[in-house]
Amino acid sequence: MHDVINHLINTVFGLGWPGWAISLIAYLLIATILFMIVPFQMLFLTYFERRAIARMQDRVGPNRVGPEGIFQPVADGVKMFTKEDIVPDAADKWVHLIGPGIVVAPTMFMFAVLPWGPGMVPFDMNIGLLFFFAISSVSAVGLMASGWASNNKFALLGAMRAVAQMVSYEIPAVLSLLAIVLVTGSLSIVDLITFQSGLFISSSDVPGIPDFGLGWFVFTPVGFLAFIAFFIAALAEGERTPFDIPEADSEIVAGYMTEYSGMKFGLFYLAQYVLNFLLCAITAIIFFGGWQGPGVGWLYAQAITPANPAGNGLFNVLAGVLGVFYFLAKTYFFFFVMVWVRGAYARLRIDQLMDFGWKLLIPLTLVNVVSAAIWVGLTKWGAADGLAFVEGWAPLMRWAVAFVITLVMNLVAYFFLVRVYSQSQDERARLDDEVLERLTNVA
Amino acid sequence: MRSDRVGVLRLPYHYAPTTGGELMDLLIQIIFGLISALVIGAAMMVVTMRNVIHSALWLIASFFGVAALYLLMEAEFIAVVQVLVYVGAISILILFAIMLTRSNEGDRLFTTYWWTSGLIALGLFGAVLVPTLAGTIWNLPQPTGPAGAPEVLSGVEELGRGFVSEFVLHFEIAGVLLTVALIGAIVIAFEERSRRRRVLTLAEELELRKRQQASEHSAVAAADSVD
Amino acid sequence: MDIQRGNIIVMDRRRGTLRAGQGLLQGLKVVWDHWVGSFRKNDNFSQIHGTFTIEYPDERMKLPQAYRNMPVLLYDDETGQELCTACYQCARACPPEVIHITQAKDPNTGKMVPASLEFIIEYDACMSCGLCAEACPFDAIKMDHFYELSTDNRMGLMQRKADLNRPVSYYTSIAPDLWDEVKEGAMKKLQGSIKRRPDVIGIAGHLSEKIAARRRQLAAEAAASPPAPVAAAPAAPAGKLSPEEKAAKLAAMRAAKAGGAEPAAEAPAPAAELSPADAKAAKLAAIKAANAAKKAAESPAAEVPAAPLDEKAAKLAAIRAANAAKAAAEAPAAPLDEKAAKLAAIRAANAAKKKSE
Amino acid sequence: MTRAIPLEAVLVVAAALFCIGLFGALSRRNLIGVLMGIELMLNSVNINLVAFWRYLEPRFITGPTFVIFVITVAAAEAAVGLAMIITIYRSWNTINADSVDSLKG
Repeated sequence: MHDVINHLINTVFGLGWPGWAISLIAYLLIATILFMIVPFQMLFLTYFERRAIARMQDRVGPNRVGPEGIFQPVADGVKMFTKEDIVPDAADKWVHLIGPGIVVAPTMFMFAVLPWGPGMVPFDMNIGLLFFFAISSVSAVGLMASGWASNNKFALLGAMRAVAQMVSYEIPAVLSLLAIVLVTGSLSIVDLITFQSGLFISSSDVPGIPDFGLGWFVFTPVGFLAFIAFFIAALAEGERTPFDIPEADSEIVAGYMTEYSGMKFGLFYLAQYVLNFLLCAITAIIFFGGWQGPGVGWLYAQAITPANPAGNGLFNVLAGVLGVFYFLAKTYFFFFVMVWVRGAYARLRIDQLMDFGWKLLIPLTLVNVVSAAIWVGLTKWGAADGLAFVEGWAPLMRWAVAFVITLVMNLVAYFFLVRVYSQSQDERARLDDEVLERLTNVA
Repeated sequence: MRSDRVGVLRLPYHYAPTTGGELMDLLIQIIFGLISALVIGAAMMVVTMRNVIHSALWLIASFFGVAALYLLMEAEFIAVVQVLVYVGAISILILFAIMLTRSNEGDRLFTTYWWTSGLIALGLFGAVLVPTLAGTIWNLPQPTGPAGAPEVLSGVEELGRGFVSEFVLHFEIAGVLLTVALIGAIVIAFEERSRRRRVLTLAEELELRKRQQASEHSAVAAADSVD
Repeated sequence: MDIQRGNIIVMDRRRGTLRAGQGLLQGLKVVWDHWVGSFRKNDNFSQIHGTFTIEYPDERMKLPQAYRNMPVLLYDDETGQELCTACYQCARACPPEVIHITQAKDPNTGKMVPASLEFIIEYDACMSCGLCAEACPFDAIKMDHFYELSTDNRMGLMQRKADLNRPVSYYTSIAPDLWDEVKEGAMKKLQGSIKRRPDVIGIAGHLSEKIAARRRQLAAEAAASPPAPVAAAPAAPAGKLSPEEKAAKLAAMRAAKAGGAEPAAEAPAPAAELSPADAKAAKLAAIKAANAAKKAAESPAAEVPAAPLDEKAAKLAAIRAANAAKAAAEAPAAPLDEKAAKLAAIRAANAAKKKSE
Repeated sequence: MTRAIPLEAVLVVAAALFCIGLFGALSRRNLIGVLMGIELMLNSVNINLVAFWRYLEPRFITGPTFVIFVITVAAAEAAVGLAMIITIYRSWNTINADSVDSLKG
């Protein structure tokens, strides 16, 4: 993106601009585009979710405002804008004010490293993935601040729940990404995507695989387990049902949003949906190849790139359009899955949530990291790294052996851990019964 | 693992300004001044705010300022780790601890001899640190090569390599330390489950009340039979 | 698992067997089925899948006949006579006491007549219990299906008689079966009360004025000009009012009803300008009535061997028909009586027809 | 960066942060306030380490590595320290540093 704008400025205004000025203009332009896209995404997502969940509940959903109700979110936005902004008397005014801002800002930052299509990344940071998750953890501070500042027990409870949940589920999320990072050898999100070319087998693992843009991580045992764990963690991070404990309407009104109204409430709403979009997008990018898909790689090979300056500009556009289409299709599919999960499952209890995260997901992802290490060793290492016996194998053979071994490892780990986990749940229920027994017998 | 097939111009990890003029330097100085003011001011607020929550929030602001300083010093990885660990974990931990403990600090914010520690801190800063820092001659390396060429900085890859080769022992010790801290924190703060005060559900309360009534009944019946 | 509506399903947790998340997948499948199924409308409520939503302002639910919302009053389509006799049964039955009735008085004699002068129901306090409709011995008060009653006026829900009056045909359109059950008795009772109602008392308000005006006009014309059409119809059956006369009256009524705006235009020569179609229709009706009476008189003999069980009914019908015919033959003076005779004849014919079926 | 801002400036900022942290750690009554002061001090140390790495030895990873270790230690310290504070709160029902004095005699 940056290079395209650089090129543009040079051709339009002539060469000789200082580098920092070009950077400044480029980033301002990109930021403006992003800030225009993001609220639009949020509006569409709310509409999408309401329609989809309505279908799952045998209803129709909003369909009155505009054709098929497509302008419903606009009407909601107008309502949100015109509502009175109420600040409770007992609230801590300043903290109450900055809370929503701290929640929204990180979600906007996260767009900085999100690639939309081939060559379309605002800023290709070489630690993009780490940046993404570091920034996402900041919004927990905003939740805590707004929950505490509201001076409302529901808000505080909701904030505590939200933060506990976010902090707990960050660990499985990051651990499952760690497995992928081990396989890729890079923290850059763009590298992660380019790695996933191929056809069911990544062409980076086995050279010579035809590139249909389908060498996604989810087709490997390591990637699949990581995907499941990551998606569950993403549900918890995005406060989606069944992990919507922080804003459980039936228990604590609206959680940390209880004392917010008007546009501040709207900001929370915005942050939530944008975060959901980002989590879906990052799931699509890391495990499903992002903009990778049949045709994009070929198109982009003909385009003007730093590696191929003699390309055709038309192919840039074509590759971009197709790539963005694939990317958004995958992202919206995952958002649909989120809605689907919301339609299917009931809310967890907070202790169930914590148990699930700490006792099942974290061990599982830890085993997955070991699997990933084995995968890397079998597919990439050689005699120089102390694995002389794999030296003579064909790449496909190495891939197959790695596949089988990691599959067996992950399956065994999964069944064993699920068994242990359910036993611990039973044990826990027994202990609860014991407590009750003692309490009732004391009387 | 970077393939050149999908080529994206990647900005170098440390992109030094190619035409670094006076203007750029001025800009950097202004930014540094603002960040320093944020860090110091937020830190001042941390130690002087009466409300612990406000202190914690200012602490977070200070952490952010420090992360920005790291960015300014082209240590991106450290900056991100700073945000991840300090802002995302430690400050949250602190906030949690504040929420779990109802602080009744009373009228006094500081301990009785707070002015002593104030003097110590001021003395350390004014009489020891600043003259030392200003008076020392630092062996700053002379810029080599053509002007404006990016200096070679160690990045995240070198850091990773260092962890598994040169500093492997330190790395493992740090891992052990973290594990020990994890277990230690759990052991210290753990309350046995069966000993914990537990809120009864409605059904359980009903059961409890029923049993109480039953026992009262039997007691009354026993008294009656004695009579 | 086969899920059927109305069945209670006990899920077996299956402790001890492999528990690896199959239940979660099963739950997802259920929701998926609903999602897929929701793209068609669920018009049959015995189905599990499909959209149940009825998009209300655009489409409305078909209400069952016995649905009840608010009470309304009925009046006869043909004569405009209200079925209500102001017996106060409904007012007594009403739990929230929102029905207020004033009985009408004969202006000449000062006696009470079986009709209401004013009938008020406070819809805002009405609780739609339907006890008034249950209590009404004349089937004059019935529960309506209309439910969009909101108003911006505080007194907007106090319904007077003019607001409450509905023709019988309206009620048959919303609850045909229910009306069929009570139709006969109601109409019979109505005839009884019509006899005791002088002038236009008891005729639905929006019609009564017009009918009264037309009657006055007709009377004035009758006094002014000789009944010319009588001569033009020599084939009138003996003992019955000449069909021309009847037709004239009917046409007048119809004209008053339909062309209320221009009664004066038609008034000068009602007899002469009488449309031939109307005259014919009137004649036809008279002939039909006569035929029916005849048939009814003949029917007992014909039907006895065929259906001995229905003998009694047939006989009754025959007697009724004969009575009706007699009544018709007794040269009725009042136009109302004549109408009743015709009605009775029609009814007899219907009864006979039903009998023969 | 290295040309625009002298090393001393960064070090002075770090020193100021350290002194403020020290003052907070020594004088706050609230135990959590003490902990926050310690965190500030650790941060100033990190700034120093990064600054020395950046200005003196940018080719070697010793500085960032040490920063990572310090952050690790800080995280461990925060976890254990806060666990201790919660335990103290459970037994004394206060987290004021000068109220927890049962060993004072």
